[in-house]
Amino acid sequence: MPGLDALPFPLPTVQQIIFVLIAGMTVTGALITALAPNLFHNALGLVLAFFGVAGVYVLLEAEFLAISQVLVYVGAIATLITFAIMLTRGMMFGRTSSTNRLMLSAAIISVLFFLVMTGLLVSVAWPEAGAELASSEQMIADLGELFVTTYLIPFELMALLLLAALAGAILLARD
Amino acid sequence: MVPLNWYLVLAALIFSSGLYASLARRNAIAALMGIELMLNAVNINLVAFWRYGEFVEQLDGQVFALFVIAVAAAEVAVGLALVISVYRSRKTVNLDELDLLQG
Amino acid sequence: MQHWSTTLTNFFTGLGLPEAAALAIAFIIGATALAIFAPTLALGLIWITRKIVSRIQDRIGPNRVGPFGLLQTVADAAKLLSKEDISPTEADRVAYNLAPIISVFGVIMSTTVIAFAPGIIGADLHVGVLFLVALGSLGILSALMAGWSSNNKYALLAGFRVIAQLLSYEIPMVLAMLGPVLLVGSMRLQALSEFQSLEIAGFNIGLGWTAFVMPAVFLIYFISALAEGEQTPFDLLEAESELIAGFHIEYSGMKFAMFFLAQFLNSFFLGAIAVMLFLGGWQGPFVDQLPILGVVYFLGKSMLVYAVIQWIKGTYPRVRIDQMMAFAWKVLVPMVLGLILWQMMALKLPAPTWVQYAAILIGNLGAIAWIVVILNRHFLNEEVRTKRAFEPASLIGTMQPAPPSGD
Amino acid sequence: MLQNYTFVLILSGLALLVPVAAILLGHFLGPRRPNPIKNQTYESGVETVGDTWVQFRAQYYLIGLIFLIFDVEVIFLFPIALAYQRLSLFGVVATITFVVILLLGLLLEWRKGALEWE
Repeated sequence: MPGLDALPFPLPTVQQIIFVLIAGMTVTGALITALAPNLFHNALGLVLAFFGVAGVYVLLEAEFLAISQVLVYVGAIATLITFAIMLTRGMMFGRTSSTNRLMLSAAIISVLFFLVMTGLLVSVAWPEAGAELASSEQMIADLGELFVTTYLIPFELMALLLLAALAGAILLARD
Repeated sequence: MVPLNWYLVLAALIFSSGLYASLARRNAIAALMGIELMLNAVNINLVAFWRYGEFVEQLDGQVFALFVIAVAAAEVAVGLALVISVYRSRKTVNLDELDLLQG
Repeated sequence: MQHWSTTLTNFFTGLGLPEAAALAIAFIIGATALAIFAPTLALGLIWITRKIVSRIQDRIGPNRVGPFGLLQTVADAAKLLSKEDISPTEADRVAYNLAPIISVFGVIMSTTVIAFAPGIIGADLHVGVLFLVALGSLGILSALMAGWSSNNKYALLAGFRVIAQLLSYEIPMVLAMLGPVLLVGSMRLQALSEFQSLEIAGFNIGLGWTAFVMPAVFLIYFISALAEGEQTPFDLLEAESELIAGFHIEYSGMKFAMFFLAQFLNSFFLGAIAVMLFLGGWQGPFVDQLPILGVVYFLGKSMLVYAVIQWIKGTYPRVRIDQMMAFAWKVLVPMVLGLILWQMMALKLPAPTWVQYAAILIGNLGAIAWIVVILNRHFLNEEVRTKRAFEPASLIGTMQPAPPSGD
Repeated sequence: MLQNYTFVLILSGLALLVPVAAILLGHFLGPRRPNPIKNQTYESGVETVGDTWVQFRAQYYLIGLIFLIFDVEVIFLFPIALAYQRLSLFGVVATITFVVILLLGLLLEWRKGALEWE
């Protein structure tokens, strides 16, 4: 198959346009999550942001991570959040403000954080491009091998952590 | 390719939105959603630094991101269960009304 | 085997186009073909369903519009086009309109990784199998959005019931998919199809199906797919007496048609995945010589699986929601986990491959035998319980046959 | 790899176009005579009372919870399955331990009664 690098016009342009589209989608979702007053809209915005982040992973050529992102975040976490919203729905129609009295300072802190970070990030000379990647199917298998060799202890601990979380959450949430 | 700092700025923006949501929202579930956003922003950074770093063959960035996803799943499961259990006893999930321990 | 996009690109560069433009045109042609293929297929599927179910119910089925009633679905679609588009007041507009779009989007996207024949696959993604599972979460999302945004209690109730069902059966389904992936060592659908060849005297008869090695895993996948496709006996969401019609009750006209289309295509694609993972995909005699024959084999097998699903639909009653949940978590998940464990151990036996496969097969047959015993005992219990429930205790013992009169 | 996803991107554009076009077509071809009664929520002819709020059972949350935990663990099994042929005995034991922990979790739920649906 001819590679995308065979394109005669500069390839970065296409990739950068796609990046901007995906980033726009992600940021829209994140802003809906943060700002919309309706909790259900927050959850939908969150789903949009999750999809956007999966797109970012694809652009970064981390295929398996993108698919895990969709499976775990969109398929499970977003659903769980919606269930929780449903279960605690009584207060949704109380017409009180959706923000607390920290709202103003929180907004200032967030904007300041973003501005400082951006200022820092732009001033550093980051690498413009990463190295070429080998076949990505090999990469997924390498990930699997890492789990049971180098990262064996975190891997088994994670299984135990999930088990503990399951036990605790069931205890808390049962009627 | 897309320059690395584009990804980092995007991550900073998502992180700020999450920070705002977790600090300013009254509803505990909305605050939890903000935390999820922040974790996602961190993950973008991890993967971006892996991709643009010197050792692309070493997949540690991706492994870290996967572990973050798993831990986030545990966090959400227990966090939401806490919210539900608080709602049962207090009939509210507004964080500023949960001041039982305040002197 | 050469990928279709290479062939097309070479053709266009031969016409004098630059390579990038040729590739773009090739991709657009391929994508358009897939996007047209899916809705057209749905028209055929609806016709097949009606024909099969009506034969089972001793009717003739559609036979007026066009030869054999083939155009009946087209006529129905035209009718739906002329229906009024009603959205209920207080519906959440954005989510309400997005839900049908997302559900169709999900099923059309799953054509991306369907391996029709050697070299004929939209894009042979390295995470192919998981890609299909991930698209399933779009179905969950659309049920959630439709149920919530309709502002209807029944829609909401049905929406959450459907989600509980889809979530419960996704775990055994994904674990069953792990079986072939473990055997082949790849998640690419094309690699999975290629693996299932069987050469006898140098001739590929295409019968190296993984279902022969792991019949129990295949059955678990098939049952979970029935539940994921909301097919009988797991079609609780259509429970008309309790939930009127499911989460899409407030939808009319074309929006309703979109949900309908998505449901039919979804159950077909779940069958197609079963074919690719377990039933040999496009493998068959003479495929090595004439690759395009693979399309015939693949679509034929998929249609056969689809027909079996419809046969089940016409034959079996519906299960209760508690039975359904218990079956997923207490029978399917432990069983498939045990089978995966067994397979992992068998694959590391220090023995030739055929011994390993035989070990896996023995494990699978054992699992099937075990499940038959368990279910048999369960149904006996259930029968006794039902009898007790329907015969009040006060009547038991009083309904003796009338004493013979005369003496 | 990005080439594969270019195709996915193109197809996703078309896959959005098909339902949107169909719905728009139906929207403009069909009649439009809305009235308040017709636009009411359809609850079998019974007048809708109050907000759409049904008594929601914690059981749904439990199902979602168990699904989430299992989903995460199953995802970790797929890369291992891809690398399985070249794993050493040590890796195999580690994988089997992982699956056994998963089974333990299931057993735990069973004992706690989280799988019962009354």
